[in-house]
Amino acid sequence: MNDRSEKPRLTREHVLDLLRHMLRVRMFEDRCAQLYTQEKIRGFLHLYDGEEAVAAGIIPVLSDQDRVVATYREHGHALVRGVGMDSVMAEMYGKRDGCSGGRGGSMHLFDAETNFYGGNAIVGGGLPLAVGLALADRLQEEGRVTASFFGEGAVAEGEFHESLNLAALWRLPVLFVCENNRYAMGTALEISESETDIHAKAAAYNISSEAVDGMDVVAVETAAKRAIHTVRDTGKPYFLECRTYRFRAHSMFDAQLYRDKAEVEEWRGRGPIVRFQGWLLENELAHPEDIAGIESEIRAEIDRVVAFAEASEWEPVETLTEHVYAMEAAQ
Amino acid sequence: MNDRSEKPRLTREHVLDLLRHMLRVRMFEDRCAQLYTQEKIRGFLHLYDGEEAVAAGIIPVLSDQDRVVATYREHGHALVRGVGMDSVMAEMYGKRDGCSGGRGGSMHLFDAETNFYGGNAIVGGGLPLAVGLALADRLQEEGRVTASFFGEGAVAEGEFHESLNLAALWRLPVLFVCENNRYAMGTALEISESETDIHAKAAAYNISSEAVDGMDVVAVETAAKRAIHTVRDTGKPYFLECRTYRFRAHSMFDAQLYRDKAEVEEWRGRGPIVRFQGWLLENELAHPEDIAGIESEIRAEIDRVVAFAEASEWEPVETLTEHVYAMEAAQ
Amino acid sequence: MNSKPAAQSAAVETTYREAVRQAIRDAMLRDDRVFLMGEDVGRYGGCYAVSKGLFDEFGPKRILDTPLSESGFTGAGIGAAMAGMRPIVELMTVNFSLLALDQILNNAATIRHMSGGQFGVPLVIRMATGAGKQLAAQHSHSLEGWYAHIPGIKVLAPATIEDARGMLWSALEDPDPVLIFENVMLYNRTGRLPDGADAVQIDQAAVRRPGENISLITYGGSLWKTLEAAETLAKDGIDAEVIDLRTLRPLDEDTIVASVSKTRRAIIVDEGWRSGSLAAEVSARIMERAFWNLDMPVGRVCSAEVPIPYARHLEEASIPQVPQIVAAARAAMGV
Amino acid sequence: MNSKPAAQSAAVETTYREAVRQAIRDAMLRDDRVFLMGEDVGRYGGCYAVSKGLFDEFGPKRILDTPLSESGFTGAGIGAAMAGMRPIVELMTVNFSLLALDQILNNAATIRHMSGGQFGVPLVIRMATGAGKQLAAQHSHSLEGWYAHIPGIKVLAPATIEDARGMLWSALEDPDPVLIFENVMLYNRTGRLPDGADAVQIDQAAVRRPGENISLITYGGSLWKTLEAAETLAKDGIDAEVIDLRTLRPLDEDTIVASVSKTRRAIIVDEGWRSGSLAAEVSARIMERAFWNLDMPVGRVCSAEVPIPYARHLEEASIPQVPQIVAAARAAMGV
Ligand SMILES: Cc1ncc(C[n+]2csc(CCOP(=O)(O)OP(=O)(O)O)c2C)c(N)n1
Ligand SMILES: Cc1ncc(C[n+]2csc(CCOP(=O)(O)OP(=O)(O)O)c2C)c(N)n1
Ligand SMILES: [Mg+2]
Ligand SMILES: [Mg+2]
Repeated sequence: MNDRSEKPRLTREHVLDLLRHMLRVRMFEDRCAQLYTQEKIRGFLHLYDGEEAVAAGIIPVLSDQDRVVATYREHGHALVRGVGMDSVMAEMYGKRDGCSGGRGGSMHLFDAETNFYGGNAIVGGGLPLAVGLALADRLQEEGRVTASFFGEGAVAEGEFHESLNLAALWRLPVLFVCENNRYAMGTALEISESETDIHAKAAAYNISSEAVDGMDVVAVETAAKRAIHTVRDTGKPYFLECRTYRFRAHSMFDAQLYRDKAEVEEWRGRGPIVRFQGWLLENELAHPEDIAGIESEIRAEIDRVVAFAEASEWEPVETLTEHVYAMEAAQ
Repeated sequence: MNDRSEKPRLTREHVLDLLRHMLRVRMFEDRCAQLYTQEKIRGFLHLYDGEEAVAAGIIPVLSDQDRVVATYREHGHALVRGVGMDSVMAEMYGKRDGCSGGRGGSMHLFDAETNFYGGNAIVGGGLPLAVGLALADRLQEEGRVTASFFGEGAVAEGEFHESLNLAALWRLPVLFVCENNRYAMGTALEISESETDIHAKAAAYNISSEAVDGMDVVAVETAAKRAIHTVRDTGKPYFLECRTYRFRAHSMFDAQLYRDKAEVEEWRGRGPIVRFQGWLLENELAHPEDIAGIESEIRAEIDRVVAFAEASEWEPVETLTEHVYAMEAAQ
Repeated sequence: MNSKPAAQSAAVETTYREAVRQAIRDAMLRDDRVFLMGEDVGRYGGCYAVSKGLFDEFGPKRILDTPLSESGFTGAGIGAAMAGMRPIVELMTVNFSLLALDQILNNAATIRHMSGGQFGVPLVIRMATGAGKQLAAQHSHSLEGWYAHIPGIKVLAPATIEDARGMLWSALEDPDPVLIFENVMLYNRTGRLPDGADAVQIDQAAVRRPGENISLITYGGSLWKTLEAAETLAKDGIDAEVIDLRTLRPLDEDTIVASVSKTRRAIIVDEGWRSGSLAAEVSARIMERAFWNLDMPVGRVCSAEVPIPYARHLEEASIPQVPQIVAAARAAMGV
Repeated sequence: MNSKPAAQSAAVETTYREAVRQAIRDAMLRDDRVFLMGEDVGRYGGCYAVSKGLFDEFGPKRILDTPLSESGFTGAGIGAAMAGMRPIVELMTVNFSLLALDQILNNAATIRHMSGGQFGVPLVIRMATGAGKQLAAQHSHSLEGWYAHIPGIKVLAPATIEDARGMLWSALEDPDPVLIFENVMLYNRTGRLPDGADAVQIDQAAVRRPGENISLITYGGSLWKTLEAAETLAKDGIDAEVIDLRTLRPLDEDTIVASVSKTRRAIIVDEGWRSGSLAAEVSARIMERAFWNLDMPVGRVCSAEVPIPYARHLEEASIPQVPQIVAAARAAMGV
């Protein structure tokens, strides 16, 4: 079912799919930000604003059997992967119909059906898991690929190092995707890495790697195809660095003292949606009405899922200690 | 006081010093192995047999003010650094005159006077300490160098990765010395690293590096001079990989199922002492009497320190909880 | 120690967060061996905004933004302390501190002993702890009780603004590693701090509310809930004594035993999970030293044994709250 | 549970080490989802020689020698368990397990809850614990009590050869992470194992010696010292009941309470450091459930609060020994 060709298939249908993925994430999160100020959503909320091309370019290239491990900044990944927007929104509300039953929240979206392994909020903590998922696949001789997403800040963690070595040493089918948005909270890349060319570090583990413009969804998709095919064909890991930028604050508590407004504006100009949309219009791959149509579909979907989340019930407080141990073993 | 020239100073005096260092370590440890079978020394005992050229080639190039951080395989480092052989032996006995008061044992030799910061038995655990010592030196604008010794097995630990990045990022005067003896306990390098060219990994941190024949004390010394001068001049870290081999078991509990006797014998033939000694004799830089003289001096020293350790007292059991907190704060 | 409310005259209204900041600032000014290091402590201003402004004042040499390398920079703090500095290492939360626990236990707590007393580690590690902000199961735990198990370190839990202001300097003067746990729900707490507030002792618990009928023993974020519970109990004619442990290691057993011996009843309130909690240790100590004075078994109000969930109502139900404390105290009074 | 000595007839003399090996081997034969991973478990044969021979029998796909990456391979074990395997992760000692604690607490113990029950982690982690081999302050601690604090995992401490043989399979059948602590001093212990010995229950404590006068509650390496102490006490006419906790989380409170309610006195013997020990939890539970049945305060015999020193006499003095147990029991009997 996978398209094994690495050339961009720029049919009208396909480009509109890419655009739809990105817009869906963007518009969903814009609404989340509003809901946050209304205190419907609480805790930490990390938006993907500016980085949508990464998830949209990579995740659809995976097959259904493949696995995804993400971070606390994972709404985009979940939506593109096919986790229902209703259950994601209900999760943000902390409701029982949420994809993690309201126990996870924004940082811990999980979905067994789509092989979405979370939502990990320990920086670097998802990488060993990804290695383990791929190890199981190798041992069980399953042809699956595990895609592990993480920020460039995670590169400094020991778990990054251990995981890359294990994956390469044991020839495990892991696609490591570094979402290099240049900041880890308020810490710029130069302040966290002595060698700022992240993808080059893969050489220390004998892992093939490449860096791609993470603001260009077509470029990301092309690289993702190459990467995923390589992983599937060789069974070995691959490292893909996507150079991107986060337009908004790290989370909703961030005064952004660490960067200039001008820098943000400059990057916004190169935004993955604005740029792709402009290019589509220019090349007449899409018409303004197409885009307006997609947007209004998404708006309707978002209204629906907000209503769904509002209507969903709270998990009864009596269930507090459920899911600590498996039911079967519960006393 | 440091000799800043990088050319080997192969005066007779100097080469005999190098030989003396190596022989002193070798003969001391041979005696320790005997004492272990006599149950005078207990716990784990990790011998440096085969690797003496590394400590002997590097440590004398450091100045008195410089700092040394070592592992559980650190008798050689302690002796070459100038920790009294008597207090090292007493420590192995667990006596109060031991360099750690009998509380540390073979794996935890410490000596404030010679800036010898242990004896760390968590693989990789000494590297962050070394970074911190060097950080203090940078902040206090002291021109000291911290030499951090560790095995190639430690390279797989997250702490290795974090430490190298921190040292390079903050431009800290650390000399990282990887004693690559090809095995971590029974795990051969190929089984623990996806990229087995260890020194090349330093590039991932923007650290200058080099690999040297760790069985050749003159080569090690030459490289050490270059490395230490670089660290002192630039204030930046340097990575030196010494390729060496451990002739004996990992510790006294190791049946060595993981390697061939022939492999060990082959390496023994290239042993740092036998080779250097042969070369000295051949080139008439030393005469058999010189060597015999050194050996008998060392033998006498060892006999003395064994007697010292035997005579030393046990720390009274009432002092058990001393040195948990500083005296001043003790209740 | 009996702590009276600060004299109202020469006092300024401030927050707990501000008190911690002033404590850091003051320490930096007093002793140039002191520096602060941690993730986002500088340019960002601290993940809980504790160090805001300090980077501008002291610059990058004394306010060190670190990469995400908890083990590495905590170990670096240990090394720097051994070489004469007085580092303050900030770990964002106690959940992340697990990544540094090897360094804390196997090095910081151990090196003095292993070296026969030759090397000490005068290091301070601060971190946030506790639930209440809906941060879910990887950001909300209270593991200070674990740290209180480790010989070689001291563990502090400032609950008041005075202690937030005053404990840091005492910790920095200590020749051994001191860990300071700041409950996340306290940062916004306001109160009056006496002008010229300075270091406070870190050896003794404090009686925050004297009482005759029952001892409520707690620390950190639970102190305020416990004081509130005591007021509720007072309306029922139950006069509770509230003890703030302040220092979790070493425990001030004498203050605990004196209180319980007087009131003959005790409840311990602790945001840690119940099994293996610090509350268990306090209960065991009372068992050992005040058993004959007890009229009722000592009770515990702790967190439910569940990774803290996100949803507000579940999170609230998972940690100690005023009604539970009141109910436990009433039960112990037999009412 | 009352455990009688194994029938002597169809029994083989074996060691604790061999029993663990047979348990692993048997599990590998029964279920091909089971594999063993850890440092030097393969070619070296295991740092305590537990897995000797298994590499030759099962090959490198099922006996995985890992690099020195405790966090990485423990996390990999978690991931593999989530994807359908049944990994046995070996960590050489509990001191090194701190490097993997983030993965154990923040992932293994938490994922089921955070995911609303969608994903489970059927993982077994084995590690050595305890002092007695003069391995000093970075290899000798007993931190199983810490692990017993974590909701979401189970913690076992096999003290007998039967349990060493039988607990592993039960642990592997459990849908949640199970940690097994093997005291280093037990590996060479010999005893008779009934032929065809198989899985044992992991829910209940065992009365290893029934008695009337005092309950001695312990687990792991201390069991044998405690049984020895009980024999000494018997000579004085003190009939001690010895309880082996076996499972440290969840605690089998009922067995403890039943015993203490009968004997009215208890001493807990635990090789962990005293403050914050598992012994404290047991004492607190007795306080809560059996206070009115106690004739004497519950006592504890734990390790001294000191990083374990190298010298033999100091090491011996730092952990529980028979004379201390005897003395504590005598004191509790008022003799
Ligand atoms: C181990 C750990 N340390 C610190 C944090 C706090 N924290 C959460 S996100 C973050 C920044 C991570 O940056 P990066 O990896 O670049 O990802 P990004 O947020 O930019 O997507 C930090 C420091 C954490 N969650 N886990
Ligand atoms: C964190 C940790 N894991 C495991 C061990 C057990 N161990 C002690 S030495 C050793 C091998 C280390 O190999 P290497 O770093 O190459 O040093 P070498 O012994 O060869 O000098 C191991 C696995 C340990 N001490 N610390
Ligand atoms: Mg980033
Ligand atoms: Mg080695």
